Amino acid sequence: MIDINKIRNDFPILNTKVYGRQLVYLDNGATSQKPLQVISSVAEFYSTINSNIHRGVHYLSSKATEEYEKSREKVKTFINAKSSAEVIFTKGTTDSINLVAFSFGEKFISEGDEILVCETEHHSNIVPWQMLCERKRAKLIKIPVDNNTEIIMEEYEKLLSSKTKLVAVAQVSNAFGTIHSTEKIIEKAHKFGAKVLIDGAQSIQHFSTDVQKLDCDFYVFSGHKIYAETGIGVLFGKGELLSQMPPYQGGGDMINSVSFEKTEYAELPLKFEAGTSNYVGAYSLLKAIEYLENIGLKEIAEYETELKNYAFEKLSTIPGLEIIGNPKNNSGVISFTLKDIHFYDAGMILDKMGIAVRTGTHCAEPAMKRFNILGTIRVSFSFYNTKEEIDILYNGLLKVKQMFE
Amino acid sequence: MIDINKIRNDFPILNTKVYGRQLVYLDNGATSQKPLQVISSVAEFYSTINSNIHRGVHYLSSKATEEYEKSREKVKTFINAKSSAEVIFTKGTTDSINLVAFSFGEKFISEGDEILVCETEHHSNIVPWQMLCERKRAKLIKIPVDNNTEIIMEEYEKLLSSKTKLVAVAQVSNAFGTIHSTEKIIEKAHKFGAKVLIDGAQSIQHFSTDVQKLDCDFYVFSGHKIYAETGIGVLFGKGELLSQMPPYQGGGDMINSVSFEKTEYAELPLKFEAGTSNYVGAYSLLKAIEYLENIGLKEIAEYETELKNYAFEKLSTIPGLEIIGNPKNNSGVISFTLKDIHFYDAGMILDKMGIAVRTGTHCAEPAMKRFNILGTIRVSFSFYNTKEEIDILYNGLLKVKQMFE
Amino acid sequence: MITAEIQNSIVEEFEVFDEWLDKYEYIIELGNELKPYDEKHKTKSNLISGCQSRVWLNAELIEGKVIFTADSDAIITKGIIALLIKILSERTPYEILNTELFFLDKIGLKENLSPTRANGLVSMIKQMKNYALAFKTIVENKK
Amino acid sequence: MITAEIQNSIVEEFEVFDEWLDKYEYIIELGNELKPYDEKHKTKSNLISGCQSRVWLNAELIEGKVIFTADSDAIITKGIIALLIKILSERTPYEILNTELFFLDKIGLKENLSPTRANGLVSMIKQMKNYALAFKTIVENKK
Ligand SMILES: Cc1ncc(COP(=O)(O)O)c(C=O)c1O
Ligand SMILES: Cc1ncc(COP(=O)(O)O)c(C=O)c1O
Repeated sequence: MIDINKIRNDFPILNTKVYGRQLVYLDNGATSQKPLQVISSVAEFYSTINSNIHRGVHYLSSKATEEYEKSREKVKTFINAKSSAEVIFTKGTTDSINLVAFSFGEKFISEGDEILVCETEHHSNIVPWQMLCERKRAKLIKIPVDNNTEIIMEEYEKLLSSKTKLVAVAQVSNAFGTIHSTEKIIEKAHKFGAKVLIDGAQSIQHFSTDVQKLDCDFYVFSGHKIYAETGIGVLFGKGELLSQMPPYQGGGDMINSVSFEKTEYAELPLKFEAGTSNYVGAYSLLKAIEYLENIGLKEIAEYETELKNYAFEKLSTIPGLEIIGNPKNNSGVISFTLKDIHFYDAGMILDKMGIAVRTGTHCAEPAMKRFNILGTIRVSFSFYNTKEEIDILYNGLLKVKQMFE
Repeated sequence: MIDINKIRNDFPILNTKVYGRQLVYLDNGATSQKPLQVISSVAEFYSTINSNIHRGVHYLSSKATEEYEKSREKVKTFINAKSSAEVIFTKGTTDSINLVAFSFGEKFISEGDEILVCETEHHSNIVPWQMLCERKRAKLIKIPVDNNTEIIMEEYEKLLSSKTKLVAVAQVSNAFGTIHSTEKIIEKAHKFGAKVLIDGAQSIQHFSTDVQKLDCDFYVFSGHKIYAETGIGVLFGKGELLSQMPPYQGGGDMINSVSFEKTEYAELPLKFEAGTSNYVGAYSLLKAIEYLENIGLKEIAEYETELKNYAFEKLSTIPGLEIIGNPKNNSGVISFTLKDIHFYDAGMILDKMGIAVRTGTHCAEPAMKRFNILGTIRVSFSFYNTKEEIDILYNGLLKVKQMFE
Repeated sequence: MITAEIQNSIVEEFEVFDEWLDKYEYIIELGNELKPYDEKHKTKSNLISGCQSRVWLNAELIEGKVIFTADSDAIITKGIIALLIKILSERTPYEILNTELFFLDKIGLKENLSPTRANGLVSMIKQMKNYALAFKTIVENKK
Repeated sequence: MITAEIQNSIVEEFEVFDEWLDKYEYIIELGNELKPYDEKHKTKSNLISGCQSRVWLNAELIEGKVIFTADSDAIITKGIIALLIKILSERTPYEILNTELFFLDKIGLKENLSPTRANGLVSMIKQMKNYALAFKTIVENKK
């Protein structure tokens, strides 16, 4: 069981007042808040062992490197990778996807090849593939979703062929919270020899992840959405695949030897970590995962599901409020429209009541287009949220309706 | 005048004991330590206004975005760019250079073109160009240095031709501290229509920078070397050049509109900032620059020069110690060898005396090769170092000599 | 009345509200009362896209004065548009170019003009000034 | 003597030193005394490159026992090599494979084996075990 009072005390920002009102932060899909355990660990790191990693023979450098590698080890266990060499530190989800798009693309994509992407993906899981396809004259094809925002399996299967080289799908859609059937999607893609990238940006923080069980070829996520600092992210890739791929960025630390005649690249994971890594960001990720593990991933999932169900029920009673997606197959996010009220108007008024939600396209314009809307109001949960906060949201929405009707 | 006691109190890590001895941190070229003003500002940010930028209509998001843009504005003033749209936030120097290598390369480099790079550059200013040249069948050519580690101007001029598309040179060499004649180098390159990238990783923190006066086309540096957090860096590029270049990474925030049929990219600077930017890192850079400006760039340069000169004098008296480079044309770094003593041995023993220096190739293998050595011992200064620390280093080196002779 | 005076009178009007929501209630009222925008002017070239709300702006020069009409799909945006039109429409290009908009700051609604809020209003104001500049050239060339 | 006993005796030897520098003084001594390495074995395939120091390692199987010789350009690395050879050389492949190296940790020199220190020693130990494994197969196939 979650001790919500204790947890809320861990997050100093939750006590903030905005416009004189208590903050109700329901924009966790955009970024998560950080517990003191992360904030002060980072301050402590800078105050005691900060030093560039992998480089020196001196004490601090060695300490800092140890923590960095401990973080890699922790991520490996957290997502159940086979080896820590399969865990690459990046800047974030977007950086991870771009790395794959470039590096996998250079090696495996040629003219006429096809890449399948779900039509409700985040722009970060569309644009890199578009750019790759343009460079290589490959074809980007969208996988359609049904009116419940779920991938239409039969359509997906029809799109698969020997031309398909890669399939990219979010485990949980950031626009609607839809949990996609990634295991099935992966299995079917593999039958055609296609590789699958799973965008875990909206799932890693909500339920436990097992990349071996999923059998995905790539898995990506951002630290800042899982209670760590901004500026750190992860790319998991199967070792045998990553080793075949050329490096993405060149620079310090990703080489074995450099000369103007011939440069030899380092082994995994360093081959993909050019320049000074965000080792403090990685350390914050270590601390964030430790924090989550202390609470318990199962407990978090249970509590968040309870919250989400409560919110679904409550919001469903508001006339004119239309939820997009299927509540039963949903995680962390509720996305809805209000009849005759613009999402921007709603967001502005909620904001004045201290309630932070996200409005607009959620960096998923094709998803909006699919449902013939310009945008939605999105509330997204964390385990530090409460039912009381959902009541405040509920009342806020009633107030919004009253003001615009 | 620098108030050294006050300054040292700002940097908590300087009180650290390693192996029971007072830390003497002389590895500032690898990364700088952070003042409390930066460390606690970051903690404060996470505790009060953290929220994803550019995205929400809500209060926190707006506050966070404001700070992010304030940082961009500050960097613009700090390096005297014409417009803040010319300031792109990246992960670090290496990321910035790779961005240019890809994006400038896609647009402007074709088979047979030539790129000139100084032979003593950091790997991060060599490998990205190598990779680009390989992709585009262009030619990477090294600009030779003389025995003083200075670029041989006549040789450089001979290499320039209408085939030269880009010249990449550090303002200050990280291996030897050499201050290159960047203004002259840029002027000469421009005569042939070549663009110039200046790697400011080792200069930005030591003396004031004016990209308009330099007239460089690109200028790059890392936050972590200028007292800000790891994971943030800057790419300055001339606006008219950046606007012609295609985006590097695709994703959220760098677009105007996305559809599977056609995606329109955003204007500068956002075009080059895909995904969630490290906005907290950028904020830490703002705080770091404010900190430096409070002390005074001029005061810092004067004090550091005094330190460096003192160190040069002191170290020169040690028999068998050979400094590489010209003390008069040098900034922040002293790189040397000890006759018959391996740099690793020296580094290990100095470490045990609490003295952190860097040993080895300093990510500049071609530079080592040029001087027929395997590596050096490098001490690198910050304004928080003292003459007493240099005395400790001096005595440490005498002890090293005694132990290995 | 010069533009500064109108702005001052708006600021006075807003002084009666202590509560944020009351301010916005009033803005919504203004938005609902905004003079209807001619549908034929809802062209792509008149569209200013913010991430959040869309704004259409039309400008005509009539007897040396610029007439602005505008619309938005969000009512709060429309309310602020109403205020901007009250201040800047039916003015000479010269007056428009010389107006410094301070009222939003004074009534605590500056955030609506923050470039980071992406409601399209910042671009709208820029666009209004651009029109004024263009019309100024026309007026001057006629002389 | 089994390898654990040798390690224990090394640990005892080091117990007399309270000072870090004294420990290293002793390691330097060991490094200077390391049996000369045959120049003809300084081949590229025997080279283990760390970022910091280079290590050469040669292994031969003589009468069922593995004879290691090694060298480094850094003396501290040589000193630790001397200890490793004392423990692991002239042993059967079986013994080598079953040795857990705990002494560096106990004498507080674990850092020398940190993969992050890049002196080549971690790779060297891995390489020693690889040799043992290869020789084990040879020995077993002979039976
Ligand atoms: C001259 C120079 N260029 C580039 C770099 C790479 O910087 P970073 O590792 O922060 O990307 C460094 C620092 O290591 C440097 O000193
Ligand atoms: C599903 C999904 N993919 C990708 C991203 C991009 O993540 P980031 O901005 O951290 O790179 C996000 C978050 O915005 C997301 O929700």
